[in-house]
Amino acid sequence: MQIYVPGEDDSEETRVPLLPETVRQLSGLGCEISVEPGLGAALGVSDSAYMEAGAGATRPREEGLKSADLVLRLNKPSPGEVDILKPGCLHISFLDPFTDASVLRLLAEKSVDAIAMELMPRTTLAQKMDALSSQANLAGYVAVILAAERLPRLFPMMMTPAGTLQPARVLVVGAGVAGLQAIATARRLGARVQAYDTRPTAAEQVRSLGARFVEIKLGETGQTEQGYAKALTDQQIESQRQALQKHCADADVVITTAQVFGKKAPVIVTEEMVRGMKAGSVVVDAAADTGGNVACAAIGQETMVGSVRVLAFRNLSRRVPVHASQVYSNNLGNLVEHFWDKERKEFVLKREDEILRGALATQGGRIVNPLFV
Amino acid sequence: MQIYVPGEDDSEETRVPLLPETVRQLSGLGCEISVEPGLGAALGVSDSAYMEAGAGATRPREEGLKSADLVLRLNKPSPGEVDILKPGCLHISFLDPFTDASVLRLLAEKSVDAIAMELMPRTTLAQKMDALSSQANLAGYVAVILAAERLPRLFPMMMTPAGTLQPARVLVVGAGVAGLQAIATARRLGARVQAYDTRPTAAEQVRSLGARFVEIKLGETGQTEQGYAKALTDQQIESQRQALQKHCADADVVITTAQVFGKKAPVIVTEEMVRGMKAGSVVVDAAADTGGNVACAAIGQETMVGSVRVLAFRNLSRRVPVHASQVYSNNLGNLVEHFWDKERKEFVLKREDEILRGALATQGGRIVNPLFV
Amino acid sequence: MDVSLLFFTFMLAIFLGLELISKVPSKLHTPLMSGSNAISGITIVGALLAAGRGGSVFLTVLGTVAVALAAINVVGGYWVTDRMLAMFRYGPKKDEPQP
Amino acid sequence: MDVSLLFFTFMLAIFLGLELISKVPSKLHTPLMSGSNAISGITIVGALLAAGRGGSVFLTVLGTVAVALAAINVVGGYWVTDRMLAMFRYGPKKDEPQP
Amino acid sequence: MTALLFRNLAYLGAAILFILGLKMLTRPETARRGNRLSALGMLIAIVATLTTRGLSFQWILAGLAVGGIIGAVAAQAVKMTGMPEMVALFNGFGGGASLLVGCAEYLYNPQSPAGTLIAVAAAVLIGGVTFSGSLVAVVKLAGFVSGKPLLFRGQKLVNGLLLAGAILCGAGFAAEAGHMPGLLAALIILALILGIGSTIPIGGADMPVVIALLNSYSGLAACAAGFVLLNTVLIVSGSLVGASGLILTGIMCRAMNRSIGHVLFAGVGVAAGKAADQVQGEARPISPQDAYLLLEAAQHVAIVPGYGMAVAQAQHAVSELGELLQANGCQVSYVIHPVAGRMPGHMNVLLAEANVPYDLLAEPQDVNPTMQSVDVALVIGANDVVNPAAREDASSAIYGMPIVNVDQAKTCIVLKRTLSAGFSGVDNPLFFKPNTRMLFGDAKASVAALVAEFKGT
Amino acid sequence: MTALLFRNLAYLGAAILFILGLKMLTRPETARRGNRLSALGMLIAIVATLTTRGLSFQWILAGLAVGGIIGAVAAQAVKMTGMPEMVALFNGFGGGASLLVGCAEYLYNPQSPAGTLIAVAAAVLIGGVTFSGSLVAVVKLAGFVSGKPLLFRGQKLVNGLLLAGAILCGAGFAAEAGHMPGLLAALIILALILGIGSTIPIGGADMPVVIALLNSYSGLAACAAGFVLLNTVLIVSGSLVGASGLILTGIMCRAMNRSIGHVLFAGVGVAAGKAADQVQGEARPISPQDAYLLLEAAQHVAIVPGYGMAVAQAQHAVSELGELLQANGCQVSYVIHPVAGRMPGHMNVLLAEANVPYDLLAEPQDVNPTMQSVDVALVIGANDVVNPAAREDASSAIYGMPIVNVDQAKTCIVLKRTLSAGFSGVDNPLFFKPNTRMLFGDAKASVAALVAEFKGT
Ligand SMILES: NC(=O)c1ccc[n+]([C@@H]2O[C@H](COP(=O)([O-])OP(=O)(O)OC[C@H]3O[C@@H](n4cnc5c(N)ncnc54)[C@H](OP(=O)(O)O)[C@@H]3O)[C@@H](O)[C@H]2O)c1
Ligand SMILES: NC(=O)c1ccc[n+]([C@@H]2O[C@H](COP(=O)([O-])OP(=O)(O)OC[C@H]3O[C@@H](n4cnc5c(N)ncnc54)[C@H](OP(=O)(O)O)[C@@H]3O)[C@@H](O)[C@H]2O)c1
Ligand SMILES: NC(=O)c1ccc[n+]([C@@H]2O[C@H](COP(=O)([O-])OP(=O)(O)OC[C@H]3O[C@@H](n4cnc5c(N)ncnc54)[C@H](O)[C@@H]3O)[C@@H](O)[C@H]2O)c1
Ligand SMILES: NC(=O)c1ccc[n+]([C@@H]2O[C@H](COP(=O)([O-])OP(=O)(O)OC[C@H]3O[C@@H](n4cnc5c(N)ncnc54)[C@H](O)[C@@H]3O)[C@@H](O)[C@H]2O)c1
Repeated sequence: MQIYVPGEDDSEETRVPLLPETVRQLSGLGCEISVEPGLGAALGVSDSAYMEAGAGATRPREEGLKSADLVLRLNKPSPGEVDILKPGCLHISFLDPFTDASVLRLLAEKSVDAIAMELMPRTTLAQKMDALSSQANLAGYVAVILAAERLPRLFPMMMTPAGTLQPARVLVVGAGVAGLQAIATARRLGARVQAYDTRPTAAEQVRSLGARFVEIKLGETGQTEQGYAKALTDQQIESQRQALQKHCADADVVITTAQVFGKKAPVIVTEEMVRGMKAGSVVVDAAADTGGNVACAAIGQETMVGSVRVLAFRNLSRRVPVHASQVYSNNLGNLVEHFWDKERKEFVLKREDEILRGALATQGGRIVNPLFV
Repeated sequence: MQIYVPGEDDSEETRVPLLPETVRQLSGLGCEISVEPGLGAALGVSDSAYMEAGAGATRPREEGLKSADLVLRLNKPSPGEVDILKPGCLHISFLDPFTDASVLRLLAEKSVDAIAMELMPRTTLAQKMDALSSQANLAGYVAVILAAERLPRLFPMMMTPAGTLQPARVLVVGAGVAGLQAIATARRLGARVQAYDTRPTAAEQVRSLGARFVEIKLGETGQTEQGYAKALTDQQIESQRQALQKHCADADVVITTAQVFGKKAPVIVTEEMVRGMKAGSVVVDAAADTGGNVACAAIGQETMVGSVRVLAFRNLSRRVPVHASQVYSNNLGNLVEHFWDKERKEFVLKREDEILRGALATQGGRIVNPLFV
Repeated sequence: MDVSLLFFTFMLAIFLGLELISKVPSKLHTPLMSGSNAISGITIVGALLAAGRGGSVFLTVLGTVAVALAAINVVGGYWVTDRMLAMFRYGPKKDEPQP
Repeated sequence: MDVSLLFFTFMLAIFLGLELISKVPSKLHTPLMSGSNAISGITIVGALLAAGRGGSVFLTVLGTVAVALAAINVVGGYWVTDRMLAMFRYGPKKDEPQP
Repeated sequence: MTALLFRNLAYLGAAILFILGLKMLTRPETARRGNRLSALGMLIAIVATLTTRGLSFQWILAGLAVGGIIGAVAAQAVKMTGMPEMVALFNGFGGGASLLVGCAEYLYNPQSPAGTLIAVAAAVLIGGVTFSGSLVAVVKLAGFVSGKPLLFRGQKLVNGLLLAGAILCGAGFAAEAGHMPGLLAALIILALILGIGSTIPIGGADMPVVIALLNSYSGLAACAAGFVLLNTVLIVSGSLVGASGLILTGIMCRAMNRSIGHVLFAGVGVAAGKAADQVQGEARPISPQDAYLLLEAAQHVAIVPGYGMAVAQAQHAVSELGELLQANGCQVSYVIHPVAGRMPGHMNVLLAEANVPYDLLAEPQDVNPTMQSVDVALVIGANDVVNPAAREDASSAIYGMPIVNVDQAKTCIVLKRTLSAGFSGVDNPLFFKPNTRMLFGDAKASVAALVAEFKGT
Repeated sequence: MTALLFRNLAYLGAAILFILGLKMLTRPETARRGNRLSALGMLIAIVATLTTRGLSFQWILAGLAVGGIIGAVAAQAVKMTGMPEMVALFNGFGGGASLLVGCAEYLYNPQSPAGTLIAVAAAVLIGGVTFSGSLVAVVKLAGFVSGKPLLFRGQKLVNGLLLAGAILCGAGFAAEAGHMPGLLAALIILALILGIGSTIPIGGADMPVVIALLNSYSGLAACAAGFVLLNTVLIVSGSLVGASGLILTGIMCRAMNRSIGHVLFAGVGVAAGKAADQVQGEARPISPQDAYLLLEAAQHVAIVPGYGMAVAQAQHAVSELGELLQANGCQVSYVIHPVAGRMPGHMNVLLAEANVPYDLLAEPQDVNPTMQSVDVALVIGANDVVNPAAREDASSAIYGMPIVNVDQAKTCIVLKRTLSAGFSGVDNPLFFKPNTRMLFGDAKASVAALVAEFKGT
């Protein structure tokens, strides 16, 4: 089976989809791998490192895509790239289908079987290939570090000869994977951390990291079978905002990570709430990729709203590209290995498989994922 | 006694010398305090806050300086400002006498009694007024946060479904006040921390924070009575560099804080050592204020040396101005209170006092500090 | 034989007494003292014999006084201990262990 | 009187035995077993009387065998225990507490 | 024969109940049941005794009735605050009863063997001391006379002579085969005086310890009476109480930070302060066991960490100790002196790492005003920041620095390895204050030992 | 008279030395001295006995010499690996001696009262069981016969009948006032058979426990001999050994994760595995005390934390337990499963906070291959990540996920509150495996209890 790994065109993309270590893992399975020249350049990984690890050759993008049976990449392909793919080949990457489902149609038309990394189910078994989780985890850490660097005060408490420095108060909204890591990181730095989430099980998880959980009575909330949050009603969103208002005003740092699977992120922090914060406070909107939780945030940018600094960078994990690449590369490697048939030396798409049922977007010329049919 | 607090001209200065809280403390002692209008603007502290706290009036700089019996400020005065001071008044601020001792001469000529904050002795009793320590402490924290924000990987170790992320390795050179705080902060974030210092007592202090101490045999090193390090011989510096070379190469982050009281900071990290580090590593030279420990650092700037990022910002504590102002303000307040005669309601300059013997630069028209006579 | 046996018994009881008590929470100091004080009222056994055995009136009176004193010690001691202990709130009742 | 006193002694010794040992590090399990086994060789006292008291030759032989068996138990038991214990490295010698 | 057998079995049962009862009295959950078991044992013993052939009951019943009623009424009526006196009083009566039993036995059968006579003398001596000593304790505790120790020169000598005299009388009495009852009378008088003489010099504050000790004595008196009557249950129960009472006395002594020698041979109740001021220059070490007893009984503990805690990396152990103290119902605060450690916020980093909640942290100025109400100040590897020279000694290099006034707490326990000075090089008079105890050793090991004591309960 | 008194005092001294010796044997620092003290006590008792008037020495000395030399030579010659057999052998001889003493006393004085005869019967019965049982143990341990349990149907019944028969013989013997020596002979035979019958079904692995129990028996046999001779030192020492031996047996049992009932009444040495496979569906709880004993004896412990540790915030306690285990000479590793907890690196944050060094952390693939050599796998609030269904049950929702194979460790202790499933909702067969024990309760409380056990030593 010919595997090809193309690079990325986006100059802001610092991550590398596949690292030599995973090449070694996969060629151990019997894959023939070729990569685009300069694939690892952003991280200082040379082409020869890939060769040493077992890659067969470097190939320019066009040539590689045309001949590959299996394409592993990071972000979704351009329409032109889809066009040159070999029909019947398998394509694994983020596809961003909720923002723009057209790529699915193109892939289906081309009879390409495509796995969308963002559709990976949230089961225990699938966790090793769950790239959304592994990136969100890093994003949670990055969000706190960004805030710490910009806050005009310290995170930890210090009782010094020149007076007691009060610890920073951090409010984390949304305690999923990213939110929990943000809580953990802020706690490590010594901040007083509060967190809030709509899912009932989140409270225990927040406390398991030693932080306070903010209780807000909203009535029925709940979570899907996958563990994702359900979207709130407008009225619930409203009462949630009201309740969070005073917690925001107390906070030096607000980090929002609230997302709803397949939907635009809910707007939880209003401009009024931001303006009600102390001068110099920092708000990090870590849900910027799906539209952001902060009303006045400029997606992708750092802005001042009054005297409050609001960060809404996309793809926070790009700021720690070494580890972000490592985990994505491992996710891909684990995915291929999981479905690899050692006898036939090929990737087997079992339709009845629970994981594939979730993650497979197109197969045999049709869009098969029930969310997009 | 008339106290006057002028602001700063330097646009990079984010700190405020005196906060309303200290005004309250001092006016409780019976001082009459006036401040320059807009003194607290950088931190969003209004003039009226000073008035409420007990300041008598706001006065423009010239008027204020002319009439004050006691001037409290942050950085050294310009020659023009010295010129208009009232002869016989007391002036307390950083004076930076080691870089440029001419200001002492001017002050002496003007018969101004001046206390230089950087000359404050390192005794237990003086610690509450020791601004060098209180700023260095913040600088140590900031150095780590700056590095964390720029490092393309995480600080903590994480064993995740997508592989184990190795913790960052941090090397701290110079384990004084700033170095110790850097160690503590990096440890909090979960890094593997090593530290090195020439003073023999530093080893225990490093270990008391749970970090590893790097032992380098240099022969006689030692420290002054004040607890400051002695300068090394050229040969010692050379063997130190050699020994540190491999520790640097292993490190993801190097933070240098080595200073020698009254001298230019020693150059410990050579360009060769920097270039020997891994791509993406970060070096923070926290001794930039006294010349820097890193040979290839551009003082005041962030530069790339090969693929290594080198930061050599001055006055790191300015990046956390809220707390930096709080501690400096408290240092000033404690200093005035310590020498305040409650009966006579004035600041009494006892020459035989141990603290003043160290900190007093000029008195009665002469430079009195033995280091500058 | 008899007496040496008594000494054996004495020795064993002393050792047992020394082993029996090792760590006592401070709130139990007084009750324990009071409770064991009540036990030392066992001298009532001797007093009963002295009072009931006959002999001169003086002896009987002596014995009777001894009985009365010892009875005060025994009855009062147990009672007062019980009152003290009644005041404590216990922890979880359920895992009240058997001795 | 005699016999009831013996029962008293018995009871006290049993209680004392139960209290005496509470927590034993696992490496001492075997030595402790062996050492207390040697103590149970105290039956040699009875054996000595049986062997030395006279009576029929059979009785004396019986007694002598009993002495021999018990002596093996006693001598061997203490000796072997001592050998086991000699192998241990102790911690800090200095604070070797008195019993 | 069967009656005797039955009686002896009953005594055996009673003794077993006493043993179980005492054991159970040491645990809060079982204490009440234990006390009742032991009372049941007593009932069995009394009933068994009454089956003795040839007893006439009228006097016995009279005595039982009078004593029982008085005991019950007194026990029911006494206020909780009056408990200690009441216990002391009961105890005195027990001792008195043993004394009388000894006398009665001798008078009933003056031709007893020497062994019995020795036992009689012992019962009388110990019983007498218990009786009069307990009464003195009652009077002191009830406030009929001042609780202050009554001291006079040569007191110890006088007590020594009294004791020697009493022993001589007893020995003579036994040696003369009981032919000189006068010696017995003299013994009684000497015993009573000795009981008074050895109790009056002890201050009111130490009375609980004294009562515990007298309780142990009354056990021994009962045991002696047992040897007089050759009665096993008396011997067993008496010596049980005697031995366990001694242990209890030791435990209580240490929980009150007294040494038993001091309690008995000096007017320690108030003299501790005075005596100790003179021994300035001599630090008093304390064992972890004793320190535990102090902490266990404390209502309010202030923990003052310093650089030594950091060196020892004891923060986790300290945090655990704090939690255990809180679980024990004690109020705990961590007093962080601003210059503690070797960098600003040094203690904060460590305590945060050990998950000590921010709310428990206090600054010296918050705690100093109420330091007198702190039962134990636990100084963990701090030195300069608790050096009272900064307050008291104008010539000191650190004079004028605000410190944590741990010397004003009721007791101060200092954990460090030696008596050497801290960073500033200034010697610390705290270590020699009368209310200071030094817990020498590495701070982590010492705190771990305290934790172990707490958990071993 | 004075000789008697002297002898009795000597016996008293010997008993005291035995008590002190036993006490000291329980602490490593004092054990050797304790053993020697107790040997001194034995010497005193023997010498005192030899002062009995009218003893003729030639036979005694012959017996002493033969026995002493054999004992000494055997003790000196035995290899360390052969110690357990040797102890069992010595123990058997002690039991045999008691049996002989009982017989001899009866034969010497056949007209003894019933009580004495009962004692004779007891000495013979217990001594005989000890003797033959110990010999079986020796033979099994030395490998002369297979260490495997010899099992046959109705074994328990046979042993029960043997015991009943022996008791009947003994009772008859005493009831007939010793007129039927044949009953005594029968008793001896039955006792010997019973000793064999009750030991052969026990597997070699359980032999140490059996020896400890037989040791307790031989104490009781000596005690019975004491009642025969009305000799106090025998009674006291014998019952001391009997009682403390029982406690020791219990301790050893629990340290080997056996119940005493199982040891005695089933061929547990091997049958544990078999028996338990059948009881699938029944989890076996364990107390912190017993869990402590397992950990205390372990050479290698793997700690597997999960989300429950985080919920309980037990990380500091866990870290402390790890340190205590290491201090006890045990190798400790923390096995972090990548999906443990609720976020990537969840366990890392907590363990870093608790200062667990990074070097001690291991990934499952590092530890799994050598899991068989792990004595105890301590699963702290983990569930899905140790679920063997992922390996064994192809129909499970987590089939195929690599797990930490704690079920392959020698013993696995799981700390959680209930038997309920983890995040994935998949039931966990681990809880029902024969080598798994459930330590129910909040993880923090459970670990704290283990720590307390360790520190309470
Ligand atoms: N906070 C800051 O920024 C800073 C910076 C530099 C200097 N300082 C100075 O440092 C001092 C701080 O006061 P402090 O009370 O915290 O410390 P300290 O006065 O230096 O005393 C620390 C004590 O801890 C004991 N110790 C050391 N290791 C120990 C161990 N393993 N176990 C138990 N005890 C141990 C030492 O006594 P033994 O040797 O007898 O055990 C020592 O006396 C002040 O003088 C302050 O001015 C502070
Ligand atoms: N790592 C991640 O990023 C991540 C994210 C989301 C989900 N997950 C999933 O979470 C699971 C993690 O596995 P796991 O083994 O760590 O946890 P788990 O399977 O969820 O089991 C945790 C166990 O801890 C016990 N527990 C809870 N509170 C406790 C307390 N206070 N004291 C003692 N025990 C307590 C619970 O049993 P009792 O109720 O009986 O006490 C529960 O069975 C996996 O299924 C994984 O897929 C992981
Ligand atoms: N089984 C596994 O192995 C596995 C792996 C990863 C995640 N998960 C689970 O998946 C779930 C989702 O995790 P995620 O981080 O990917 O979620 P996400 O990124 O979709 O959302 C982040 C968080 O925002 C919260 N949120 C949504 N709307 C909100 C609102 N209005 N206000 C406040 N908070 C709001 C959600 O509850 C969620 O916790 C979690 O339960 C997580 O534990 C499971
Ligand atoms: N008494 C007090 O209360 C008090 C207060 C503050 C500081 N101090 C003490 O003062 C001393 C100096 O502290 P500081 O932070 O102000 O020092 P600093 O800023 O002058 O120097 C920083 C560190 O660099 C180290 N250094 C110098 N040359 C070096 C070299 N060639 N290689 C490696 N390291 C080198 C020094 O030893 C020092 O630790 C410390 O001992 C500190 O504990 C005491």
